[in-house]
Amino acid sequence: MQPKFFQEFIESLKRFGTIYGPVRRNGVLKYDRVESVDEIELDGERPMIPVKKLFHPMKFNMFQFDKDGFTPDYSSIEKKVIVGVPPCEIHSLLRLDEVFMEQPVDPYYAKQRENSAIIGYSCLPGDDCFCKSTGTDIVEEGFDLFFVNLGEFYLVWVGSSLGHDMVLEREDYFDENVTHEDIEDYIEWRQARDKMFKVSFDFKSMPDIMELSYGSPIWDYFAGKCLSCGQCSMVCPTCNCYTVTDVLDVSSEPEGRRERFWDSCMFVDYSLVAGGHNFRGARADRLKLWYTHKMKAFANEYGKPACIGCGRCVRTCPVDINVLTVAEALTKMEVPAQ
Amino acid sequence: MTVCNHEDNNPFQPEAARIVRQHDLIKDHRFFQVRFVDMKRAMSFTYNPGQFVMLSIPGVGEAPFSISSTPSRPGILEMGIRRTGKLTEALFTKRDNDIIYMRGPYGNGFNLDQMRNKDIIIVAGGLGVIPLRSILYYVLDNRDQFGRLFFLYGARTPEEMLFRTEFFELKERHDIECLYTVDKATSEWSEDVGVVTKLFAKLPEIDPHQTNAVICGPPVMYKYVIQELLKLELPKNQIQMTLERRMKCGVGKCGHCALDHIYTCIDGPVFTYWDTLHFRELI
Amino acid sequence: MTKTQKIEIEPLARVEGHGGIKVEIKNNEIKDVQVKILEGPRLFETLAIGKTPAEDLSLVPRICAICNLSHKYASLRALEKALDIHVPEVTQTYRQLMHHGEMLESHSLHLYFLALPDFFGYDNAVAMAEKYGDVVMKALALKKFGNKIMRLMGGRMIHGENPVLGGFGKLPNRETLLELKEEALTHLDFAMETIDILASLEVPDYPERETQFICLKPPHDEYDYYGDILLASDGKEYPLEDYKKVIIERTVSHSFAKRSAYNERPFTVGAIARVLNIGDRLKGKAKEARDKLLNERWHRNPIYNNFAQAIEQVFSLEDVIRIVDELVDKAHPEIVNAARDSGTGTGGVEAPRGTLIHHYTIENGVTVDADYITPTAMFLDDIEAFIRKSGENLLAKNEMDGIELKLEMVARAYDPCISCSAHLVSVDIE
Amino acid sequence: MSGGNITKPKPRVGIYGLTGCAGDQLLLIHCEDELLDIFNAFDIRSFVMASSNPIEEDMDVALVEGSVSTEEQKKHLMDIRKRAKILVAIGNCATVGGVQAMYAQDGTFKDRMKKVYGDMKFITEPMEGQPLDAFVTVDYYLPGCPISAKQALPLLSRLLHGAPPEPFPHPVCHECKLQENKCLLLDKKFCLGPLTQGGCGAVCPSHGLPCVGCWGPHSDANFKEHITLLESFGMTKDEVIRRIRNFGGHKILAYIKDL
Repeated sequence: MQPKFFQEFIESLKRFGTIYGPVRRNGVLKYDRVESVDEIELDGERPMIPVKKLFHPMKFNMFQFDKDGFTPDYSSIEKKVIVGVPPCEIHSLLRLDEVFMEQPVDPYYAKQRENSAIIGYSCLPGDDCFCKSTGTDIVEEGFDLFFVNLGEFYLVWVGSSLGHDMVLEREDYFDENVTHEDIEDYIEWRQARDKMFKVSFDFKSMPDIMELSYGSPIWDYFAGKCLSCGQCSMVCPTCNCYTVTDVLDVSSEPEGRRERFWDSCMFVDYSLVAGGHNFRGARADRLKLWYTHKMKAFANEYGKPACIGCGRCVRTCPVDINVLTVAEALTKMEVPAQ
Repeated sequence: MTVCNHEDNNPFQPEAARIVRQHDLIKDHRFFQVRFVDMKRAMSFTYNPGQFVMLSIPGVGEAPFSISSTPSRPGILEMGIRRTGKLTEALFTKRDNDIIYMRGPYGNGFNLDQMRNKDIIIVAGGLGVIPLRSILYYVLDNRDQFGRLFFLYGARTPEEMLFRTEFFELKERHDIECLYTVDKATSEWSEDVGVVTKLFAKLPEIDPHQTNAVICGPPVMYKYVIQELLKLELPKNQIQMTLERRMKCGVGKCGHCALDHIYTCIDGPVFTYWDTLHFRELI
Repeated sequence: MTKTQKIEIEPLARVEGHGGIKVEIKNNEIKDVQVKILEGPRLFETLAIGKTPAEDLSLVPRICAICNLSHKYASLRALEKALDIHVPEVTQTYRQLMHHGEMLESHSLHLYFLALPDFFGYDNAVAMAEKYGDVVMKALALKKFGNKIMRLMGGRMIHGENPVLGGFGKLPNRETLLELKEEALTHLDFAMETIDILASLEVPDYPERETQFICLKPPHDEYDYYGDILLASDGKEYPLEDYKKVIIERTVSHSFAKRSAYNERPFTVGAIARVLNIGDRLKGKAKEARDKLLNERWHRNPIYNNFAQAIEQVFSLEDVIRIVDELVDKAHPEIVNAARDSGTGTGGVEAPRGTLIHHYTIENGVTVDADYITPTAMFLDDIEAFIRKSGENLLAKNEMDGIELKLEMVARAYDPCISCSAHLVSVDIE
Repeated sequence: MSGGNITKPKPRVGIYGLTGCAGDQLLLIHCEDELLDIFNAFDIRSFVMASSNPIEEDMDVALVEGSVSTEEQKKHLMDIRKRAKILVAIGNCATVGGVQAMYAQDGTFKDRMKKVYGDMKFITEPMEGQPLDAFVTVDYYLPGCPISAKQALPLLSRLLHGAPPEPFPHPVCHECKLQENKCLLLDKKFCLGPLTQGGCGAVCPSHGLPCVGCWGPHSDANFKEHITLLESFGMTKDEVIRRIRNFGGHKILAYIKDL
């Protein structure tokens, strides 16, 4: 497809749902409802909060309750077309599927998934990206359409029957004949892209290293630094933890809502049980859980690590605790130089 | 464009349940008999010993509670609840016929298949007897499916012994060996005095490979009870225990009870001793 | 035989903070009047010392919640003078918008919820809602509008950190500004309706006595709530920096708070002082409102402060509309940095209840001296004087029934905010 | 919902202010949308900031704002405690002592009193602002300077239904990230978010401004590391600690005593 058609094509997708994509709000790039198609920012930085927020919202009402009991509240579910999702984040959704779509299915997540179309978009690695190491730099499933920006033209992969319907919407914009030259352009682009990665590490050995360094003093070093601010969990595309609370209306009637919002295993009350026993009172134990989960546990369970190499923890942690520094410290068995 | 489908199966949906009867067990511990209001649901509701349910009070919240009754006596669900948090505080203000909300059952429950036709040692400490009461009656109700049954229960004082009358009545039966102990006795106490591990000396000879143990009690208890069971040479995977963790959803979504790659709420709360060696944070 | 009667109104309800009035009557004569402040000391001037100007700016709104933005604003004006910061006109206009939020919020709260129940004979506004539901609901909406502007410009309803040295952390976008204008237009009708309600009310004459009024003179020809010149009702003007020579503070033996005098006599500040001193500058509907309500008794009767607030509500709503028109197509100004790190500055704004002055001396980026004079500290002496007068008049006419409420009404008319009397001195009472 | 259809009597409430800016009481008055509901659902016996003729008897819930700053206030607080089944400390002054307690236990209070007031004799002995729990048992805390409606209303409605209120035991950063703000620490701004009790909705960082810590210290904060981080932005440790203490009152002392 010619780049000049891109915006018009996206505009035509409104028929399939509200358009969402990376747009700048108050100086920060966010996945948000798109007011006009030309405000979508592609080809640059990644939104700080990942696309998971459109499927596993930061905060929403699970139920409304009154004297007759609980009624599910699905008002947060909306038909969406999400534009500009990079490969790593498409992988992150597939990881979240493993948790939320497993029986019993989380109906809130499932309904968001069912009602959302994903228009993937190619990216070039930023300074902190290491998706090549996590095997999430390319994507073969999990999208309806995927645009690869080859400069002169977009190579468009169709990933679903819905994606096909979308193409049919503006059939004249697309050229079905992929020439040999096009393929060469694409391969060249892939090779150039592969060379752009600045950081990498060996993920394959991480489960073993994690297992063997359970008692390592490295954890105490990181625990000493960790601010327990929870930002790593909020920005991580595969963190799925949430908590639930009941909020009553100011009224004599027992009416209100059951709210669900993002939580983090970095917070002190995360493993606190009624009666006061805290299974993870120590900061080191909380950090260990997070990294074990990202680099080992998920792999044990689902065959792939929960880290998708997006580099958000690298960009976000104010005290440089992230997948790269922790993996390096555990691998070398030495703490990072100050 | 809001999409709403009423015909869904929402696993978080709390359903109305009636408190059929409730009474105090000991101070701050109360016994609840609960039944789903929807009779069809009440009658079809079944579970494994060792499983738990999530109880809700609208506006207060939701929390997990072990089931203390046996599925062999269907219709009514029993729970022993200690006043210890916000939800239990509110639960203790409820009276007979009040409505609460319930969903479940959750968790794996005890591995009954592994236990069938074998001898069983139940070891309970304090409040830990609540989930074990479920398997205790399950075995008694299906007596022909199991071998010998030993029930070891330790409480701090005779007053703090839960289900005391009931459990002393069990002593009359010949198909179960009941051994009770308290840390601190009163004058009328005729049973043992001391920690629960002391009771192991009273057990007859057992065949470790033909025996299963189930444990529940305060965190400190596990280590010492396991030592005793290992002395008896029970295989590590024939020692089952039920563990506590913070659970919010009960269905492996919210993450709070995560341990390594498992969720206590779906992979537990019953684990074998071997599991605890494997997943270091379990106990 | 001497007969001593004590009237104690404690606590003084429906004022912001804790106060009480004590009137001692002996032999049918008023012996003593004390407006007591039961608040404990907070020593704000000493808290400001040793801090950076930015920290002071975040501390001072905590002097008083209800005029927190006035404190922020006065502090900004003082600190920016000290640090030689000159904000562009657009920033100044945004500050005026912010201040209108506080005026609307504070005036509507006081007028409808604290003062009007007295006129209609209720304990509180919620009780009043049964009969005057429409007024209460519209008043709530107006107060909410004031709060909305405060939240928008201040960062939150109370103690927002958004106004910073040299500008604002975040400014509203075009749509939000236009929304404010729309909403201001809808409240204007109710603000004018209020003028008519007040015009029909009987204002009691028992407190009447001559007094003097002080307010700030705006630096332009319009009505406004800020300035660098103190303007007194005797026509004299003084540079704000000389405030210590004009407003003489003293501690007195029968009161909790420091007291102030001008020409060695008590004086009044607040909406009534502004409308009397600079009200001839009002235009549009606000002028209409002033023409309807103003009469020569205002000079002698502080209960008219409630009326003055009603006029200012109209002015503020109209000015919000003017400001939106002025700002809507202007680019957001940058934050201006300090040009120096030492200096002295005095800043003044008209808080809802009167002139508020902040003064700082900064050395090497750290505050070494701070002084605050709040409107409540300025007018407490005059409240006492008016209560004494009221007591004398009521006594003379032998109208002792419900005297507590009548005296309370006088104190309440000033809209005193006792926690903002930064200087809390308590004194021996025999 | 509960057994029978007995109409429960409305909970009797008293709302009191000790030493402070009255911002927490004012915030309740500012809940325009809920104010009438509050007055309908509760039996508000005493709220002198909003209503005349208080009834000072036994009550179900007392909300108390402000620090204890005079002997007389101490007596008043103890009287409130005696009459109230549940006592809630509302606002920074009541929960930690307020800004007036930023020099808590430094021994400068007498000198500072003298600086402002000279040699005055006081009818009631003044003291450095103390949080309520220095004198009485506090059942629940609503932190904030001032409190937020988002926390206050759920607390009130829970008390209304006899349900225990839930604290928000997370730092400001939690809500800050949920507002999709870029972390100000990455720009080396003096932000106290990680040290500060959350619940405010991260308003200041959402305006691009650093958290000043007005919700008081967060019990799980890593003070040592955060102070080191702030020092690395070019500030002395003393200066960092001075700023941390602005809103930390008495409660912050325990967290910084060994640093």
